[in-house]
Amino acid sequence: MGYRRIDGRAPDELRPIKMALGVLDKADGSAYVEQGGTKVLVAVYGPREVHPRHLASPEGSIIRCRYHMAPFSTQERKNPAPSRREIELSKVIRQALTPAMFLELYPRTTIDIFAEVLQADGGTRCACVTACSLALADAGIPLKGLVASCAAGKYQDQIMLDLNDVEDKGCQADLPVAWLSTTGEITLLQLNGLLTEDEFREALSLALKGCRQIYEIQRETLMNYYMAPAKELVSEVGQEGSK
Amino acid sequence: MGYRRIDGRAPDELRPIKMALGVLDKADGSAYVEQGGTKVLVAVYGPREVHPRHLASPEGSIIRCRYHMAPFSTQERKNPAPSRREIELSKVIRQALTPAMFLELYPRTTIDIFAEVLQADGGTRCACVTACSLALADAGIPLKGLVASCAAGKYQDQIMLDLNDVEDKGCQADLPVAWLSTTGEITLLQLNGLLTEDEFREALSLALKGCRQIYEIQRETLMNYYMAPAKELVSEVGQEGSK
Amino acid sequence: MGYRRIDGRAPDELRPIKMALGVLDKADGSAYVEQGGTKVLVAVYGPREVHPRHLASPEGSIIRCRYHMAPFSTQERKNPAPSRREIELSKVIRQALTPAMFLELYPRTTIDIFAEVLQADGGTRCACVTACSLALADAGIPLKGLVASCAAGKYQDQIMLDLNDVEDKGCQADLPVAWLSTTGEITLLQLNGLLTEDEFREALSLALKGCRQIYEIQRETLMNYYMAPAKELVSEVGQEGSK
Amino acid sequence: MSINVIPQITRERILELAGKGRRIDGRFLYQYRPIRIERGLIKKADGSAQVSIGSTKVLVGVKIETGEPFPDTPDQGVLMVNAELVPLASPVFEPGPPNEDALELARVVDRGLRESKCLRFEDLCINPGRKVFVVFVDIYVLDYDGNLFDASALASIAALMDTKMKPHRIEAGEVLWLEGEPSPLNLQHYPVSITIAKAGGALFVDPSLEEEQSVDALLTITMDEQNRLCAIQKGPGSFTSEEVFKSVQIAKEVSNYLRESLK
Amino acid sequence: MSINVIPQITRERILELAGKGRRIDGRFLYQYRPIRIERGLIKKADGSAQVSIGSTKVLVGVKIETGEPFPDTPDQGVLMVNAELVPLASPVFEPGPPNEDALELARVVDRGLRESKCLRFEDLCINPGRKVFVVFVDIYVLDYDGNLFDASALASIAALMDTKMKPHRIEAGEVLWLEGEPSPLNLQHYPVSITIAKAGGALFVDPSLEEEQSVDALLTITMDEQNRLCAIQKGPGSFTSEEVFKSVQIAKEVSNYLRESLK
Amino acid sequence: MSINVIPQITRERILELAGKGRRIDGRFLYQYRPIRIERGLIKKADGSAQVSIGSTKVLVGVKIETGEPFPDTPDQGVLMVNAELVPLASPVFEPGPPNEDALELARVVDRGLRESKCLRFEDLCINPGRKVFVVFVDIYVLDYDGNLFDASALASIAALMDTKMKPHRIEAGEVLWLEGEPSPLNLQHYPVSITIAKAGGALFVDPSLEEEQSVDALLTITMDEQNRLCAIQKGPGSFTSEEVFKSVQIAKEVSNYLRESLK
Repeated sequence: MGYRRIDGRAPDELRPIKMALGVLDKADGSAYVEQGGTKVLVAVYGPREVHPRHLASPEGSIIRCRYHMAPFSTQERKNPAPSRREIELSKVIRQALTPAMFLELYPRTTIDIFAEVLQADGGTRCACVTACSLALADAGIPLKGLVASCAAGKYQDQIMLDLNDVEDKGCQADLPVAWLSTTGEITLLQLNGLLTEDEFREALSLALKGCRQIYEIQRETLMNYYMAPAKELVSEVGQEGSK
Repeated sequence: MGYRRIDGRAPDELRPIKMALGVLDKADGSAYVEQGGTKVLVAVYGPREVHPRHLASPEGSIIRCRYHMAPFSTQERKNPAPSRREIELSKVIRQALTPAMFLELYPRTTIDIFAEVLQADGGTRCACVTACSLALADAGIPLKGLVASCAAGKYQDQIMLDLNDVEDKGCQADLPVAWLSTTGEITLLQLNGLLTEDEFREALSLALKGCRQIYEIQRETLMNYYMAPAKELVSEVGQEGSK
Repeated sequence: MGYRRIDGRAPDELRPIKMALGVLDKADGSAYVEQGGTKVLVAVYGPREVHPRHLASPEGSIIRCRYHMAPFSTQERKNPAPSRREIELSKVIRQALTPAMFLELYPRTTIDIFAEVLQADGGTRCACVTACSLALADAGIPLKGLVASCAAGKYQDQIMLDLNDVEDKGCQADLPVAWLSTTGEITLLQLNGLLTEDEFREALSLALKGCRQIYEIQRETLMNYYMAPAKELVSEVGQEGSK
Repeated sequence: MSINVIPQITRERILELAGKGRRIDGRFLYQYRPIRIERGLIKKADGSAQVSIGSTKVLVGVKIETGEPFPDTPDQGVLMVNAELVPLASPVFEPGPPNEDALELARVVDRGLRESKCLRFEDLCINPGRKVFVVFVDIYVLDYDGNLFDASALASIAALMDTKMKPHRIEAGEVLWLEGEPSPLNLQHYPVSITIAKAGGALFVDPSLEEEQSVDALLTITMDEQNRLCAIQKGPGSFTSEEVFKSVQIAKEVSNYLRESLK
Repeated sequence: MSINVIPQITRERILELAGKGRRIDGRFLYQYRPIRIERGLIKKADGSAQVSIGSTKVLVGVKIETGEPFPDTPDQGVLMVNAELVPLASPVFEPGPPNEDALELARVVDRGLRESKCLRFEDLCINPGRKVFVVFVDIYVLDYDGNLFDASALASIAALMDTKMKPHRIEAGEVLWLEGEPSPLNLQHYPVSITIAKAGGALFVDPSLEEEQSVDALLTITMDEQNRLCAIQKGPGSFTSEEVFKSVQIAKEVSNYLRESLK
Repeated sequence: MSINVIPQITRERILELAGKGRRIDGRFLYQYRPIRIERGLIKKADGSAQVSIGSTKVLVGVKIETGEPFPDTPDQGVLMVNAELVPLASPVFEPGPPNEDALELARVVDRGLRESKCLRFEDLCINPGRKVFVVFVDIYVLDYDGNLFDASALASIAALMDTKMKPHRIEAGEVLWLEGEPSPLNLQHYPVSITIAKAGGALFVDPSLEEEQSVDALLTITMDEQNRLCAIQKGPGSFTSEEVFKSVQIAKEVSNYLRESLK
């Protein structure tokens, strides 16, 4: 048995993951993702009319995305007004999803994606991308593939997968990645921290490996949902299932 | 002679009231109400075009209402930006007036009601409702009846009518009420404080008694105004007149 | 030799001035003005479509003007959100330029003027007016004449021209003036400070003298620019040239 | 909440049925939709509860931090109630600062908690006039199918019941945190909200979204466990005083049922 | 203030009459509309005055509180002038934070009060660099029929003349409030504003709303009782320097009349 | 940045040329437009630099003031990076608070400076937990012709290299300013940003505005002088992992050239 992390995981091991679809009544599509202590909820509305109208495009749908943290999601209460970080991540998440979409199908409409972090325990943007992709599917919006997302990072000089909050706060580098299932392309890539080129290669490969595992859970969740489309069905995938 | 209050009133006695109509030049309708130390001024504009247009309704007029306190109206200077309390009361006042109006008469228009508290000495929302109703009449907007408003409350274990600022700040409960003259229905009802069911019955009955007295002054003011429509005519009703 | 100021100038002497046209690539017109340590940059966009549309006028172009200070332009870092002073000066500068324009030529359009203070060393609003007028000319917008602007003031009981930052901060009165070259009319006039009527006459005359000198530099700059329209051509006018 | 999305025929049906003492979803007049309360979902909060009333879903998190007291109550803790109508909850909610509906919701829940004196505010003082505990109650509306007042009030008191503080002592105007298990807040009272709709001459409780948008008037009454009234808020429409008194009777009956659900 | 509500024919008539030295409402060129000043209407304020000039009506309240000095004048009190173009005053005023017109109004009145040194700011210091008296002058425009500058400046100085402070002593950087009657502020100067319009080659004072929207140019001059200029603000349009100097002469004549109205 | 102003034919030409390893303005794939750096233009700032990359022009000013540290790093100075997309720089920039593009720009530059540890933050502490030096880096975009990330990052590090502080000593938690000449900040590292565009199967650097709006994807890599990666930001579009690794190689090559321009 090799290096073990503060929560007992191996360096290349995901935290336990739960996913659920169709968890909200009013939204056109919705999904819930739990990854370790991180809990996110996503709703999709659309395609629908754009207000104000001058934002509409004759060439296709516009995508609006909001990443937002609940005031009680963090250690210190978070002011509910959007922070600079939340505004940046809203854009980054939108750009992670757009490559998977056929925007030209719905000219003059908007697809609105609302991602709420209910509890923040590291990796919230990735969990949101994973959940957004499921919620889009649940809304019946055609996708080129599912987008699965996971971060790798460097903590205590070790490259590891899917940092939790403690690792995240003390990390030397954080590398969130999103991956489009059908093409294998990277649709989200950020680096926050210092990595040598070799470390970067290692971390990116590890993150992509995590994305592929998360994609498998997404697929399983969708299949279960469509085979038995009962509300609040949850595919639980513990430590074993995530390897 | 029974219980006397800090300002010498009996428990069921209103403060001296003054009302005036047509006090502003530019507004379509306006009214001024003084109730004890509370002084409020209301202007009505409309029915007029709505901007932005998408707010307009083909089914009738929309009502917009703003309750606002002048910075010098309170003991400590009030920041002129609308507080959470002012935004709530704007909605409550709008809902107190709406049942008296024939909105379907003016499709695609707005009726804008601006209520300014010039001096706050307790009971400002009620004085505003009373004044709004007069200003709407002055603007020539057809009404199902006048809306008269008054609060009752519990202060030093005694149920009493029309609390002044000192009573208001120290009160155990405050129950503002508005009453539509033609149907006798209650169009505003809020409770802030703790009342037993019996106390609530007593307070509500007392408040409604106050509303009826205020309605009499409204009616008198309107009659005087239309019989002798000189500007700034004021119907003064002192302690005697208000019983 | 008479009274000499802290920077060695005579009371009626301008600071060294540099002007340049067409300094920005994307703007329809642009100009840069340096007056002593004051450095301002102006861009003009338009005539162009107005958004939101209801602001457009069938009778002519509307003018929008923004005077803004860079956060690093002042001694203490300036918050980039527009201050009350910047909002007032935006209006005053717009009103200084409007008398020089033929607004009726471009109905339903807007002409947008953006003035940025890169370094503030006294006299920024005047330098902006001077630069705006050049940028409008550079944008090919027909003008009734150039608007040249300069302040006079009272510092240590002496009336003097074109206060620098030290004089400005310690001055007893500041009198910014703008002057329309073809009619000789005053299009900007503000007084901040205390002046007797005689002092006011003296200061206004001095400021107008300064405006005329600045106009000469504007004219020279324009002529050089149109004769040899290379980018970033700068007419330097030192202490000699400005008399 | 401003857009009318209910077809005219549904509205008429709701009014017509109410006149006969019936509801469009088959409920009795004084019957709530199924209520489900889950506590402790949010470990990062000091207390939390998610309440569903039918499809309406509200999540409330409680955080206790330190801050300054209000100038007029220098020796009492502070209660801050905030409500977010999160845009994922409804096609008519929009991102942005709380609008009048969100502010009203927060203020009505606040009044119920504050006036019922469910918290002992004097126990939350650290250094009079300078430092007190601030209890943040954050209402997060996740799915909006009507009757936000009752769901939010219920979730708020449930979250406060779930709230624990680490053991501490107050010494010389400072908090000393001690070893040991967190212990629950000491709640004095258990206010619940009952929203009553008026339609077709009848009164009924817990209006769903399509009922809310069809009825003549709405009234929300908050009551403690001793049937004392601690907050009232009339919404749209008007009531006779008899209807108000009858609503209080209904609230008395129904509030026990709601309070049961908290156990 | 941006919407043109004046018919073309009225505008032409105003210009034509001005050319003949006459006004559309029959006034002389240098005549103000009737001025009415009422003081002390707002007991909750430390001073207040309502000024009407014709149909234009402005209410000013003064509040004195304590606060921090500006860093560059640590031993002087602070003057804060704020203006609200309250939407009840005009169909073109809208709710919301002060726009450029409101900010300009506040800042021009502020300059007149500040530069005239009507208040002894050094007397308003409590603890240098830390605590001073802050004098809030809140301008509340209630009815807008033109010439807000003059009405607001007049109401502001009148409200300051009405302002009283409770007796107090400053000791060790703190205010000690004493027994006794409040006493008025000690004013040094009495600045008033005179707004001059230019139309059809003529200059006249106190433009009404329909004049304001018809004339070629506007100029506001603030003067103290010694005829010193303490603030100038040109509005729209342009003036020759002769017109400016003539405007100063007009202001000198008229300011005494305005200052009389303060007595 | 959201309006598409590039004609379809230009977009197609850009893609077609890229497929052949060529650029619409004749540049090689890994060639930057001409770079020009001017320092010290703003004497009121503690440091400043204006960088042009082709027609793109960015001015950065650095100000050092004192303020409070972040709670989680009480003994370190604070870096504050702010970006303004000033409306004079582009017909698509609008006045107002920073939008998502401006915030992203500021945050990506911030990450490059912060993670490279170019500043010794521990040297900027005055009084732990209470008072530290705050380094404001204000990015002012003056002309927008594409590739704001690289121009802003280059101007920021150049401005920090230009920054001087007056000699001072820290004693008992206060700054004592001494006599003498200002001396430059002690920089540890020199991060630069390289933006790589993907189009027609090719990768190239420094996209101009019309390229930016035509390409399939964008990636910005920030690297220090030891070729360590200190920030990455993918923009629109997607990359294979091979393309990402190749982009890192390109960045390594090109970053030396950019760093040369700083000398």
